[in-house]
Amino acid sequence: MKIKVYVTLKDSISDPQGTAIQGALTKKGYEGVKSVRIGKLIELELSDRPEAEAKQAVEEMCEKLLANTVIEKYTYEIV
Amino acid sequence: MKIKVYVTLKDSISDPQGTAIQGALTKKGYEGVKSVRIGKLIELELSDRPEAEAKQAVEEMCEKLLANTVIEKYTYEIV
Amino acid sequence: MNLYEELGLKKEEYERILELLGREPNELELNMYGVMWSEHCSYKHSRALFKHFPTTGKRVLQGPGENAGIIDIGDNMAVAMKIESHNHPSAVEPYQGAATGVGGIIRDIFAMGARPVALLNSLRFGELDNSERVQYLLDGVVEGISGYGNCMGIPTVGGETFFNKSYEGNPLVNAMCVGVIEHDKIHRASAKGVGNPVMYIGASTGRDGVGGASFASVELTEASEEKRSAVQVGDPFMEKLLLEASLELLATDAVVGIQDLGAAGLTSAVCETATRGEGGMDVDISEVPRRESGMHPVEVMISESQERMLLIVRKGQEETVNRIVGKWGLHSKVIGKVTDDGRLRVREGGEILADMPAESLDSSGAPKYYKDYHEPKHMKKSRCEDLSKIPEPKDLNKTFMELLRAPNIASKEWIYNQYDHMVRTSTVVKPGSDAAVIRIRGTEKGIALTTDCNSRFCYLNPREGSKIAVAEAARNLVAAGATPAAITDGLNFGSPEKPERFYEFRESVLGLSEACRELDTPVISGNVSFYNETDKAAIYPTPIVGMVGVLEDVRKHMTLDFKEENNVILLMGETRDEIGGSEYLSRIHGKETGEVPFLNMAMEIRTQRAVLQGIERDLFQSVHDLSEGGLVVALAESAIAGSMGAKLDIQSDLGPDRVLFSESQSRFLVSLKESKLSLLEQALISEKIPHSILGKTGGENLQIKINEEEVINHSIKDLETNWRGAIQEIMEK
Amino acid sequence: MKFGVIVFPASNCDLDSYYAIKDMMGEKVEYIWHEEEKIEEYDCIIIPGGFSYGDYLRCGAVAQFSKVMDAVKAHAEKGKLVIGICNGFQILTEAGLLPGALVRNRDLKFICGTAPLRVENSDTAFTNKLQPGEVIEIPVAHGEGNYVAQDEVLQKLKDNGQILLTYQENKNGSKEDIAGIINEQGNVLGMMPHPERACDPILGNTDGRKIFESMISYLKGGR
Ligand SMILES: Nc1ncnc2c1ncn2[C@@H]1O[C@H](COP(=O)(O)OP(=O)(O)O)[C@@H](O)[C@H]1O
Ligand SMILES: [Mg+2]
Repeated sequence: MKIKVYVTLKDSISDPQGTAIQGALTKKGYEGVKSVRIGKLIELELSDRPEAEAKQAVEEMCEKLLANTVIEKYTYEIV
Repeated sequence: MKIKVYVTLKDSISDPQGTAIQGALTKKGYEGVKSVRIGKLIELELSDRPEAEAKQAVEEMCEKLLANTVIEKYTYEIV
Repeated sequence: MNLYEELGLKKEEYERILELLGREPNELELNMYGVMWSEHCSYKHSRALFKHFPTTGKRVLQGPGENAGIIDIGDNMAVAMKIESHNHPSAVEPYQGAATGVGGIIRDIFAMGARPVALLNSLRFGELDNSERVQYLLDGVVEGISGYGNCMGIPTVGGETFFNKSYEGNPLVNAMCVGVIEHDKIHRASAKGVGNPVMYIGASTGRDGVGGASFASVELTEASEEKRSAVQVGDPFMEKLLLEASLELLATDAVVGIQDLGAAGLTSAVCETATRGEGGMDVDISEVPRRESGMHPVEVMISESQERMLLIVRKGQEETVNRIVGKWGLHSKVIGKVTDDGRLRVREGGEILADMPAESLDSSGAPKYYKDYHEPKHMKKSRCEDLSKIPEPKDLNKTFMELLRAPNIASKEWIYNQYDHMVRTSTVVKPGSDAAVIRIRGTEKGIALTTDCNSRFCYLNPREGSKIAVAEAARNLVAAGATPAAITDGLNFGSPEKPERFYEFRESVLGLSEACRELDTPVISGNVSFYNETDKAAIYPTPIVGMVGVLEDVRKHMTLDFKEENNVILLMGETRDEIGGSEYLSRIHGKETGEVPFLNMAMEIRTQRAVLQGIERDLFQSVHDLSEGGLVVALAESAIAGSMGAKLDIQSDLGPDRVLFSESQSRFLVSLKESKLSLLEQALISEKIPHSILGKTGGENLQIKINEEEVINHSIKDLETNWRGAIQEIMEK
Repeated sequence: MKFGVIVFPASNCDLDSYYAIKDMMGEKVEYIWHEEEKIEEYDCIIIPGGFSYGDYLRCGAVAQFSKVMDAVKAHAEKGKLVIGICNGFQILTEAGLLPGALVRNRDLKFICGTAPLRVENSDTAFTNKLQPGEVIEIPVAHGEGNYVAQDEVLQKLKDNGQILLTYQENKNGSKEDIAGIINEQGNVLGMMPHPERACDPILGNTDGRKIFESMISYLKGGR
């Protein structure tokens, strides 16, 4: 089964990479780029299992490794 | 308006980072992690405009800057 | 189109294969010949000239022919080194192209059993100022080198960066790696011992880089864009594991031979080790670890997936390999065994897929060409160009600043500050000096490293330009207090099938050979990259010289910065009216023409010797060689590095622009205490080395008078801001 | 007194730390493999710089999974000394032994050079041979040394004197110019700059010695 995990910076944490890309886009002439924030998309392929089990496993992986909850938040979906 | 862009490595391109994370998860005792691939999630905030226009702008930004189309592919959605 | 043509083989080459096999090759066999006989692997257009290179000497332990060359530095210690190009991959995907280039050259070093201790890189791009594409390439290449080298924990201690329009569509990225090894630990890449197992370690094999070697041997045209899936992604973490595991393994007696999987992947590794071992090999590709399913045998055999090694293991020692490799989190797999019949057999389980004489694939079996050549037209014209009509700039002070800000002259710290140049705590002289100096832990010794090549000189006169490249590299080492020992050469040229390009190549090899012979710096390894052309033009001939020198006492290293006030500034060597091919002529007058500066090798050798003796006798406070930009740029560099001004009073019959910017050879700028001046002068007079006292260090400005008239006056602060900031300003604009 | 230098796969300043302690400070030191579970014999653990596990995903993220890190936590709880340098600092924050996190440098580039650092608190196990306000030159080499933490955390660090070293010239964007912090108990230090690279006179800078001298003096009970 496939799971997509989205890890993004908490709103209070600044994102220099996003800011740099916003600047680059604006410099290239794209108007109205109000903000850019960069996160991670992690695609997991897990062996099939009941949804509840999968959720539990994924949440644990996120808490322990995939996200650093000091600065990041995460969401995920089973696809 | 908000747009989410998902940039991932093309299937033919190897993802050492994903492989290493898969190894780490497995070693930590998570079973059945068959593959991990790591991509980017880019959240854009654009000034409001008709959907067709937004699409065109985003596609251009992806081709020119947000994705490295030599090794990456992208999808996006307007949220 | 025939299959052989698609694989880049010519009709006569195909016929040779028929003859060698005595039958039609099958698809796999033909593909294997295709990659092995590509220019990249077979050196078919260059090999014939290599006989000119001096490759032996009292220090040489291993000359060309192995993964890297090795020289003796005494105390049972030796230094391995090699340079390699990754030009085409870097043009397509700068980050990964450069990163995997670094990865490849590191494997060549530890495949000899040596511990890599330093990296250098030699970069060429189109003009930086106004090209977004060039800026993108520079940014990506530097980040790729930094990403890979830093993670490996190998300091990147030097290199060179040159911008010129000839590299616009075809940048050059050459990486050099240097390793240290004890004499008795040297390993070679040969498959000896019938029945010995052949083992595979490292990353699994994927479809990436399929066709890489032949890709590197075709001109970059629109059509090659389609081959973009040839991009490989570097995995420095895997490489670090492979490095540590390999060195640990090589310290045991389990390994008979070791070879990295580079260009042409498994095909090249098995046939080269088999040929060197003078035997044969039998491999079963169903045992090769794969990343993707459904791979065709051709793909497995020619894949250029990174971070893989092949081991020839002493029979019965498989478990030792498994244990050590396993400790580093890697897997090993027996994929074949050594035979004695000289055949290379590829099977899949029981089925034989390919069967050919191992030697026939290797460079000894590959075709060898000696192409026609003739002098490019532009050369004669430039030689005859009258440069006396070049107008003297009205405001030399302004011209000087403009030159100092030129990307070719400005500080490259925007680049090397992205590289960890200090890891391993052995970098005694960091980038930013004439040569980097690394101490050899556990001894008193040090080695000095540099890469050099003024390709504008090589364009105007490939023979002299190449000699200058060797002399300049040696000069840089000497300025650091090291005795030049050996070179590795990175030969980057256009298509050898074009007579003008082959002329450049031939002249260049002859020039390098002559200079290396005279300077007693044999060629111990190298790399050739041809077809560096676009539809529009070829690059300037670029024979990069990577040189290593030895310091018996590393504490006696020398640097270029002015050290204290009131030191005498003295110029060794003679400044002549030689602005042909200079940065000044190019940047200020927009011309790349003229005859290149004259190199008097006897004078060069005497001058270098005098500098080394002077350092040995503690005569100098600073030593700097003169190169691009001439005297005034060297002065500025010493002044900026020492945060100290200088006052000079120069007498000369030459025009002031010649005095300041001429790029005459065999010159050093030194500063010394007044009390040592007479000792130095005696030595210079007895060696018949021309020299002149220019002035004194001190103050906050660089002030230069020529024949009593002030021509230069800038504050050091101002010079520093401009020189340090120029490239950063362009990149961050 | 014995130091232990942890070796993760792809640590690469392990050697530098080892030689700094052994040859320059003249103390006993051993390498500790990342799968080691028993580290009781060591008085001070050094988590060296490098790219543990390739630093994939986030710097230091995977290293917290290794067996030795459980042992390091126990070691720290006993009040024994731990110093994490560069990657070691990142690992300590990921493992929760120090607050906050380290993110990409403000200018998104790896930076290598020498940074003047100001000593903010000299009354600790790691800085007792330094003067408050003293400036030392210590090499830096990192791509992700930009220290971030919530405002409350930063306030607490300041109030408790947990900020030991600050950049005179903040090139990576760290909050409060932070270059190094200690935990509340004062026995765990994390710093991005590399004191082990500034111990050997042949390299032209020995300012880093004072950090190790402080630790040695503390361990000898001398302060
Ligand atoms: N790409 C690079 N990588 C690392 N160091 C570089 C690079 N380019 C230039 N440098 C460093 O910048 C300094 C000046 O380079 P260069 O002008 O080529 O020196 P020289 O004229 O003495 O050969 C040298 O110390 C060199 O090692
Ligand atoms: Mg020089």
